[in-house]
Amino acid sequence: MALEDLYREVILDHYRNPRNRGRLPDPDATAEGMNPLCGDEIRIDLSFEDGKVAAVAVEGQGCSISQASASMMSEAIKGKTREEITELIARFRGMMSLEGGVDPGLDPDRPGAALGDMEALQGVRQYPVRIKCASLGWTVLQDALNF
Amino acid sequence: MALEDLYREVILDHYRNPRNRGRLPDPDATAEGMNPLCGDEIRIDLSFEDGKVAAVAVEGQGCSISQASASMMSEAIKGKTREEITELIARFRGMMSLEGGVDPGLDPDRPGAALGDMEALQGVRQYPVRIKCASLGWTVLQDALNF
Amino acid sequence: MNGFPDLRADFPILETGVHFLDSGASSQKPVPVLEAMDRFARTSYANVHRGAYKLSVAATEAYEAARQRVARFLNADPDEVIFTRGATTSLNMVAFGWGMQHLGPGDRILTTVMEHHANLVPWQMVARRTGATLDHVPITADGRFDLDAYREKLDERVKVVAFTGMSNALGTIPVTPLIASLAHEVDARVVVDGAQLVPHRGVDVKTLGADFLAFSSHKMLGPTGIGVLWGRMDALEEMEPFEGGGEMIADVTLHDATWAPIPHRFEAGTPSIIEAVGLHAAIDYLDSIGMDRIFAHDRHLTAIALERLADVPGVRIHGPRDLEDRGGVISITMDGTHAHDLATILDEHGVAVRAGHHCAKPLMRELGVAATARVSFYVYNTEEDIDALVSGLRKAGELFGVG
Amino acid sequence: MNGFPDLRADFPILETGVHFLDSGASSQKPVPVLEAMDRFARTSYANVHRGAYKLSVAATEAYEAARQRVARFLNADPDEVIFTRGATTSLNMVAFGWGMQHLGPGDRILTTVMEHHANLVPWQMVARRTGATLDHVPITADGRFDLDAYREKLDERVKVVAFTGMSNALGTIPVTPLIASLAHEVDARVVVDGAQLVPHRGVDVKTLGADFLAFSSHKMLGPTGIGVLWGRMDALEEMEPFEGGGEMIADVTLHDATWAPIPHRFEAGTPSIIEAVGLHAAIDYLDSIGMDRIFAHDRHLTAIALERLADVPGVRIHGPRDLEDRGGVISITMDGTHAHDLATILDEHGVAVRAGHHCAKPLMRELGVAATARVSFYVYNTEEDIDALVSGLRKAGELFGVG
Ligand SMILES: Cc1ncc(COP(=O)(O)O)c(C=O)c1O
Ligand SMILES: Cc1ncc(COP(=O)(O)O)c(C=O)c1O
Repeated sequence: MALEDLYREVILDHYRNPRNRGRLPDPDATAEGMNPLCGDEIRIDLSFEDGKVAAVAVEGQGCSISQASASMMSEAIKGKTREEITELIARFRGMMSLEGGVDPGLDPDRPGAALGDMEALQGVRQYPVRIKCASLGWTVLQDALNF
Repeated sequence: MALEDLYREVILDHYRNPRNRGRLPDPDATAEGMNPLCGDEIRIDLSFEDGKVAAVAVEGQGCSISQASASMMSEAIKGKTREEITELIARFRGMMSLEGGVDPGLDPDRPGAALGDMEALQGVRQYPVRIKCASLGWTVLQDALNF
Repeated sequence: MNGFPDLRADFPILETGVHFLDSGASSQKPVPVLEAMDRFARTSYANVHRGAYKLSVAATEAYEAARQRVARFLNADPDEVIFTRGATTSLNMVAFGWGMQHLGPGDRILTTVMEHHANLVPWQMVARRTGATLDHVPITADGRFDLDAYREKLDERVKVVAFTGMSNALGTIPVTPLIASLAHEVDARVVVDGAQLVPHRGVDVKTLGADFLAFSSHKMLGPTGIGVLWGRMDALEEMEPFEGGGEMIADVTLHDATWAPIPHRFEAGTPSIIEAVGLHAAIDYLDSIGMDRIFAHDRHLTAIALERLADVPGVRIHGPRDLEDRGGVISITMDGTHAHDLATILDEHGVAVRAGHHCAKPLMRELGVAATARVSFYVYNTEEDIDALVSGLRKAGELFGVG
Repeated sequence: MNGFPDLRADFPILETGVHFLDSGASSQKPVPVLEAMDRFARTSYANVHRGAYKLSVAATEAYEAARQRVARFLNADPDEVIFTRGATTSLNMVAFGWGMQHLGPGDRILTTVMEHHANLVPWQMVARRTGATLDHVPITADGRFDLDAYREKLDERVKVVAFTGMSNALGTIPVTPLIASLAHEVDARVVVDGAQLVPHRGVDVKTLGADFLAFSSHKMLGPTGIGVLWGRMDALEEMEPFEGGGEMIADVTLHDATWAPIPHRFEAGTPSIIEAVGLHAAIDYLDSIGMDRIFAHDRHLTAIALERLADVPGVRIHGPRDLEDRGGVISITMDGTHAHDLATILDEHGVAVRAGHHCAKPLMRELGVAATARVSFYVYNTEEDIDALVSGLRKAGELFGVG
């Protein structure tokens, strides 16, 4: 059933135990954003070393999808360069905009590849209103990169 | 046909040759009014002697019905007391509010009786929007009496 | 009693099997309402007040008949009924049209912490422009209008008291006549946001105590695009037009204009003509059921729902848990489960509820929640809708490991 | 060519035999528009933007699809399309929302003597409140926008130029791109009242030159209760919300609020949802005919009418007598016969025309008349309507002994 597809165990796990929770004392970049329609909020602090993400902290409140997505994202970007993160954002957006939720299989170039846990968010595509929830953290991340 | 019923010769005559046109130099009572929906205007000056209308003057502009009705009214009230005019106003209103335009015949107590020429305005009843035109002068007359 | 099962056939949307529990946001529309509008548009449509030809006369009569019908529904004078675009516009008309004229530095506007943004944001805007201050009556622990705090806050500087006739988030129904009479003792004007009250309980403006009352057609089985501002004539006379344009003037020169008599003064431009015909039909429909029966029906379902919801593990009810002075609106949260997740899960079970702040963000802060899921009843709901709701909530609890 | 006879069956009201020549006041609505609204209300209705359930998602999509359809019709960006209650509200939103922010003593507002009250009275109100002065571009002897006088009146103190895209009383179509570019040279904002222009000629906002454009659905085959304000994004960003309430906020606290992004910032409260679906269908209908063909059709009928009216004893035509830069609106008077009498007599002949000041009282004074009878054409009109008009006028002339 579709609901189990949306609320996969890994998502519920990230929702209940969000990773990298909190604030950084002296971040190199920070951004926050909210979805005015539902009130979900995310704030991200980043610090870089040698051009790579050395630390990330996330705060926020909202539904399981928005909070789990941000938590997974915080895991995925650790140790990545700005370029790699930009690439990741594009992959994530690609995954979310795929029509119909067709699983693109094992092609390593498929949009969802290399997103790790986050591929669990594919189920969101069947719930168009919730795509904004899944994307919130990523939009804020983009803002932080432009900081 | 209904149109000839509305635009009786006597109405057209009063429209083309309005009676008692103009202003009084020093009226005892005066009032003006307009129909905001169509812009028709009427102003009435009255002077009394021995409690009776000694002179009346009407100014205004608008459609044949509003102007003819005011002209006929100015004829009808000459020499009348306030009480008689109040009675006349009631008769006129009664005539206008009669449903369906049924001619009440020769009953001397019928609402239209004693209205003289003005009985020609009975045709207006078939044109509900035009009743306001026919009534404008009478509404202003009522205001003048309350002056 | 299980509602009005005979009526359900009048709402084709229910044939999809949806358990529609979001009438607080907007109600469905019965076929007689849709047919009245369609028939009017096919046979008698023209602009109103403007033409001397028969079609326009017929349209004007239909429009004015709708005004009379609203007046009869409210026990008001037809001249006191102003057609607007909706409750939001009605409230803005009062806030700006009355407030900008009668408020200044030192004056106070009193509203409550549980207002819909429509009865809060306009007053914030007017306070800022006039220099008046805005203050808020708190709610009690069980989500009711706090009368004691109100009495304390009320003084001679309060010029307007604006509050909801029934909270769209909690279901609370403040005692308007009492609140109004206290306000009138200090000569304040009373503005009641009737967006929820009027559709669900009906009102008699002769006993309500309000000076102004705002509501929307779309929440009372009528079409979108139209609402009402009722005002007592002496209150309306204190109001400046909110919009300028056609139909609302007596005369216009290049530099000046004078206003038409009330109510036309406040209806600039072509009104929502077809929608007025629809609202007329909606009120006929409501009255054919009877507002008392509608309120009793809402109450009956609310009683059952309150009882059954209390049994669902993790569910918390915000607002009154008893039936005193409340309507058929219930806000809930579930521990460890966000309201949007609840709404999605319920939707998968065919249950439509609203999740979010319900345009009452200050109230959400007051309650200490970011969002609630809101259940609201209307004439077409039945106990089966509650069954579906409860089983959906249990499923959500399982999924999120609650309880 | 005699119009689009195939379309007439889509307008049931025409079956009564009425010669409907008052589309300038409001147009009739074709069956596809009525059916689109009815179907939507029966199958997909819910409030928009608020729900996480499928019905609400479907309704939101339908509402936003209507916005996109309007944008495509205007060659605009969807975010620049604001749904309002009608042209009057759109113009008030600009006058108050933009004017109160950007006008002050010493500033000038330039409009024309031929404006509809909707584009005049709001500016009078704003001038009074801000201390700005209001001035009016005159018309030429044949009823056109007087470009020479305009150039003379235009100076650096002019902050806004507001004029009609097509006169509802004379049919005149000012050359908007030229007028706009002159206004932009002095950095004035350009507000075009498109209530008549958009339904009859269509516009491309990329070349029109306007900063704001207002129009109503009900004059373009759509329902009442909805209209549009289009604005260039940089112009919209200069505007304050005209109404406060739900849906238009980003965040609200007890004392403060921040605004949602444009266009939602300007759409407080529940919008005209069913009506948006109707407007969408109306634009589909117009585009399926083609705006060029519609304008050519109006023009064709106007040419015939101008010629035949000139032959009727006593008839005088106000406004341009040729086809240059004019639409299908003709104002007439008949010597010795008041316009209301004309309208009544025509009505008896089955011809619906409007008589009065057409919400343009200053223009009537300019023309030296109290009222005119106005003939206006749209897609469903044919030469037979003109036949009936002319024979009705001749009958009126006989009755009143004209000529
Ligand atoms: C030129 C013009 N402007 C504005 C309006 C006002 O439009 P509405 O009454 O639909 O608000 C009209 C229609 O009456 C018009 O013809
Ligand atoms: C209590 C209350 N006030 C005002 C409103 C605003 O009504 P509308 O959106 O129809 O203008 C609503 C509905 O959302 C409401 O529930």
